[in-house]
Amino acid sequence: MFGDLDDLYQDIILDYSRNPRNFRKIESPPARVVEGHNPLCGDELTLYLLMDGDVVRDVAFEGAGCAISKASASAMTTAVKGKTRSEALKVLENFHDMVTSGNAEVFEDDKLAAFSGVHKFPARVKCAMLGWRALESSLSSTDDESGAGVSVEKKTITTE
Amino acid sequence: MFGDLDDLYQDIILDYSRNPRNFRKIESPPARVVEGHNPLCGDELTLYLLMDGDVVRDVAFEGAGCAISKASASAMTTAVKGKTRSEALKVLENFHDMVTSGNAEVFEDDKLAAFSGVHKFPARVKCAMLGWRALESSLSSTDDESGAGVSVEKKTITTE
Amino acid sequence: MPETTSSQKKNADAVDWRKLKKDFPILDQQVHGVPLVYFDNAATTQKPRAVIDSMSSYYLEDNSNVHRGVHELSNRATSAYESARKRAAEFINAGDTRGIIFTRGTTESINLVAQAWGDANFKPGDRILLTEMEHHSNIVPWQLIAERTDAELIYVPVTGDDGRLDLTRLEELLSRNVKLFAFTHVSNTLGTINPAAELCAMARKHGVTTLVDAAQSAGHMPVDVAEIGCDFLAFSGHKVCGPTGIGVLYVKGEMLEKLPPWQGGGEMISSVDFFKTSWNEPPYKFEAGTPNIAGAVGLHAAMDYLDGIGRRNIFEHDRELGRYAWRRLSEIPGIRLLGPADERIGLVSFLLKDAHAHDVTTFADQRGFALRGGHHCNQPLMRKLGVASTVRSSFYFYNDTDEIDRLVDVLIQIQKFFAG
Amino acid sequence: MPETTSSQKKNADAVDWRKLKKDFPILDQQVHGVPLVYFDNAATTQKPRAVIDSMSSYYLEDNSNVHRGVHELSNRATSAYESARKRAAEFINAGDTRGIIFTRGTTESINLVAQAWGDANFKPGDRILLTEMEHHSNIVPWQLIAERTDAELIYVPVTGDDGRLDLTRLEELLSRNVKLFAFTHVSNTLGTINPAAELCAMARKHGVTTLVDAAQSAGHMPVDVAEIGCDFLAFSGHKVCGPTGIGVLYVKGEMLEKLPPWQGGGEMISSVDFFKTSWNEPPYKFEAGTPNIAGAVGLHAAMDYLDGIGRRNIFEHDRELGRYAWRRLSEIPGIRLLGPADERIGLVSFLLKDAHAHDVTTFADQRGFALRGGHHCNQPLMRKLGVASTVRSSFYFYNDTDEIDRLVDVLIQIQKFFAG
Ligand SMILES: Cc1ncc(COP(=O)(O)O)c(C=O)c1O
Ligand SMILES: Cc1ncc(COP(=O)(O)O)c(C=O)c1O
Ligand code: FES
Ligand code: FES
Repeated sequence: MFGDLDDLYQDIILDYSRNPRNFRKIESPPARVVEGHNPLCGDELTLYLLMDGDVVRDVAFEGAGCAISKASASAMTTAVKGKTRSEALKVLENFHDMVTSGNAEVFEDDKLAAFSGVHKFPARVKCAMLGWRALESSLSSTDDESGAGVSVEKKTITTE
Repeated sequence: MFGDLDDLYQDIILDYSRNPRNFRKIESPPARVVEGHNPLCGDELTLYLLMDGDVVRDVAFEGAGCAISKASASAMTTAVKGKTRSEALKVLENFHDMVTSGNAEVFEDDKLAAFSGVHKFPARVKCAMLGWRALESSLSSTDDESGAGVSVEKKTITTE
Repeated sequence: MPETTSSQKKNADAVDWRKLKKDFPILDQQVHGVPLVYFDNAATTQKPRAVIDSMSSYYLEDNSNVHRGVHELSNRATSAYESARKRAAEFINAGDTRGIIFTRGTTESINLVAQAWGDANFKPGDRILLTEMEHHSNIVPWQLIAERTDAELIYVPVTGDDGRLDLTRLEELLSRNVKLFAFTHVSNTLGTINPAAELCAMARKHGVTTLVDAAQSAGHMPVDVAEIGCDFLAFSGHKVCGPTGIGVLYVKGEMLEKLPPWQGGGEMISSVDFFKTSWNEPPYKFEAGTPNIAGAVGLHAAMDYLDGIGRRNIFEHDRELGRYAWRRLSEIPGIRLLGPADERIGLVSFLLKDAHAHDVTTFADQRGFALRGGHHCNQPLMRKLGVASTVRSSFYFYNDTDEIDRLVDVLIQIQKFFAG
Repeated sequence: MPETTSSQKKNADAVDWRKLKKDFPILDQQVHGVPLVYFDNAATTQKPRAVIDSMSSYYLEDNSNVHRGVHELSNRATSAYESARKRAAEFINAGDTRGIIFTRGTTESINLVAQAWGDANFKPGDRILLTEMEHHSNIVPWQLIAERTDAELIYVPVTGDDGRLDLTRLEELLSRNVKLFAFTHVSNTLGTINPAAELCAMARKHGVTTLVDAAQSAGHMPVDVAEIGCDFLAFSGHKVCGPTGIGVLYVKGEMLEKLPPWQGGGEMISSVDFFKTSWNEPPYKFEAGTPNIAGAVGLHAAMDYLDGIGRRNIFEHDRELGRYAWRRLSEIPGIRLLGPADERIGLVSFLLKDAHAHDVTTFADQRGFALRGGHHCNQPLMRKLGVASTVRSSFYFYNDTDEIDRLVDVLIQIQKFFAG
């Protein structure tokens, strides 16, 4: 009914944005906290990441962004929970490839494939990547010895 | 033979430029000295002015400029010698009107009329005015009490 | 602020606005399979054919470098460039071409004042007064120079969603060791028209230098620097139907001599030595290097075009559209409209319930509407209003109420789509 | 410096130069009743139809503001602007678009480095090394920042009428607490081609930052920043067949992060508060306000056009013209030719006996020749050479030997006319 719009705003994306998943705080410490910021629109997203050694034990987010960013962050949290650091980064890489190329092959049978329509909207790729870039930044930081979470002040999400 | 060029480079102008009149120094003091500078080409002209009360007793110049500037400065020296300050300024005003408008009426039967062709060459009006502007600046300065000439360091000729 | 007299009203009614639209070839196109409706005029205006052709003709017939040449093309280029300057002086009633400096745009004009005048004039503890509704281009240059000179920024508050300056506080703010008051003539987010002449008069009373950001007013209403009484005024070519890459900084006569040079290079000098340089006269002193000659030619054509219609007529036309849009948009349940309900330019900023500004603009784009979503380079104001972004629909004389009606229909669809 | 190999030689011979001239409508006209011969290419080059049309098309079809919009036109404008940046990176082999900053031209590019980098890096007593053959645009910005920071200017001498840098002194000069060495790739008055890579290598050895003024080289020969090894390089659109109002500053990767912002405003920020701002990533950090979008589009078309011909071919063509002109002009009794007899670009500067440069250019103009007379924004050099002005005839690929023959005839006439 809406052409390209249907590709972008698939039902699952609308659902995830109206009812975001893992949309909550995780206490910090022990969680790491990263604030992602999209300079194009001014939207901000706070990501909470709780690691268990090399494994993502829990991940959640808060913030008021657009439908794409909320849905994508929701999908991200469900996709990486339980994954190791390097597995999570691999998913991120594939996700980025998909939203810039439109090729959803890797994600067949996966909810993440719903985001392949984003590639037709170059100005919205940053929206789809906001939560993921916050994750990337959080994964690359390390917990300090006391076990307290590392709080990265604010991370501007500039690369798509 | 040369169309507009003949209007610009009239015989008298060529003569005045090849054999400039009053092309010499006047000792200072008592003469006032002004350096005129045309920023468009970098040419510089030094004007020497010797007043006798309100009257131009002697006026001369030196410098390496284009044919128009040398001829015009030559003509200026012969035109204003013996004139009062205000008479000289009036000639200057008429001369400026002529080289910008082309109207040579005031100078009928006068060598200054030869410069009316300059108005067809707007980029050269500053050349024709260089010596005159130096004169204007010199006339507007005053000799100090000791009778020593006033040396205006350098005057940039910016207005046409 | 422009007054409407009945005779001028008649003029605006007499203009054939539909016919003018035909002067803009870009507007006659489909995007995503539907007709384009261009409602992003506050970001940049479209260009009439006369403007586009003027620049092509310049390059096809007269192109040369300016000022220092004596050959025919150089004479033509110089006179084209200088007559654009003369036209710009008329456009804002500057009286004198010496005070018309060509820059890249409003932003560069403001940076010139901040870095050249500001650097020479601000001392530690001096205050720079801005307003909370300034565009980033009228904030960041002052932050940079404030940091360099240890001056301090203070702000005239904005009252809230109805987006007016709180003028009750102005007198007191001006008396706090303020050196410069820089404010926008028209807000690019709220649509507010500030009483520029009144603000400048108050500043003058306190000996405060004034800069008016006319980016949003110059193409939309009569702008008269003599009437406003400001010391500096800036606007951009691309927002007045002219090309990108050209703008104007107006400097009042008495300021000109005191303004130090900013960029160094060709044209702005009188004489250069290896170790010492003397400056050319204004305005050349402030224009280093080869200027945007074709840009000035295009701007000249744009100013002719706008004044051919009459900026008062344009103002009235756009104001009607703004009021109409305000009324029609108010019908959408849960919409939040920002800025004053009247005394505004033809521009509306709003938020739909349940739909983020960027989702709205993406959706509307697919329906042919060019809207802008975001912070509109007004982040501090947005934070104050408690929003990250708004949707902005900004009109010009080639827009009409029919387009607004269609927009309202699409917005209602969008609202439903995202509310679910 | 470009080398001629026999295979490339063949390429230049294979180009149909006469046909290329037809791409420049402006050249097909009469001035003062005679055919125009445009020999003022060092001041600005003419524009091929493809460049003019690219900008018209942009305004007729795609015009919008860039970067922050999500609608169709804004996407098109953004991608046009950013693909011009990519093309500029290729044009000078910059590798990365992050180091391509769009400015108004060479002059603004140099001012950016002087005011942003220079201000942060020069300390009292530091030295800025220039050469005696620099254009005012590569002198005055350094004088201004030297005065602000109490740094000092020193100059690499020029040898004399044959116009080469005295490189025997360079090593010693570089060791005198020099922070930055800024030099022109090609002299706009002498035609000298400086060995840029060699100069940069020497500077690097002494830990000295380098800036290359490529205004006269970028459109006339292959320019490769990787090969040159400079930290900064600047050129202007209008001298490479592109429009006025656009130019490039190249910044080497490792310099980018250390370069503070210069102008403040829209686009260059990441986040703005009333009192604090964080910057966007390069190159956006250095581009405040609405850029010259159409200018970038035109520059893109110009770079495509030039590289379609091949800048090595252009270089060889122009060098042949330069050599031919030098030979023919030498026949005129009493003429004084400046600059090296070979290893030069297609440009000759000279003085006739008995005729002042401006009288020569005025006269030649009436015969259809666009020459430039004056100091060519090289006053300090002129003073050193003991002249106030020269006549300059500068060639491009659309010129030919026939035009030069006609010029020589006219110069002989002029000589006679003024000698009497
Ligand atoms: C060597 C050189 N440097 C710098 C410039 C200044 O270029 P622009 O005027 O385009 O800024 C020029 C052109 O006049 C030049 O020839
Ligand atoms: C109020 C206001 N000031 C300044 C600017 C900056 O203008 P420009 O980007 O043309 O420099 C704008 C436009 O975005 C504006 O709306
Ligand atoms: S619009 Fe802000 S993240 Fe999508
Ligand atoms: S060219 Fe210098 S004064 Fe005429």
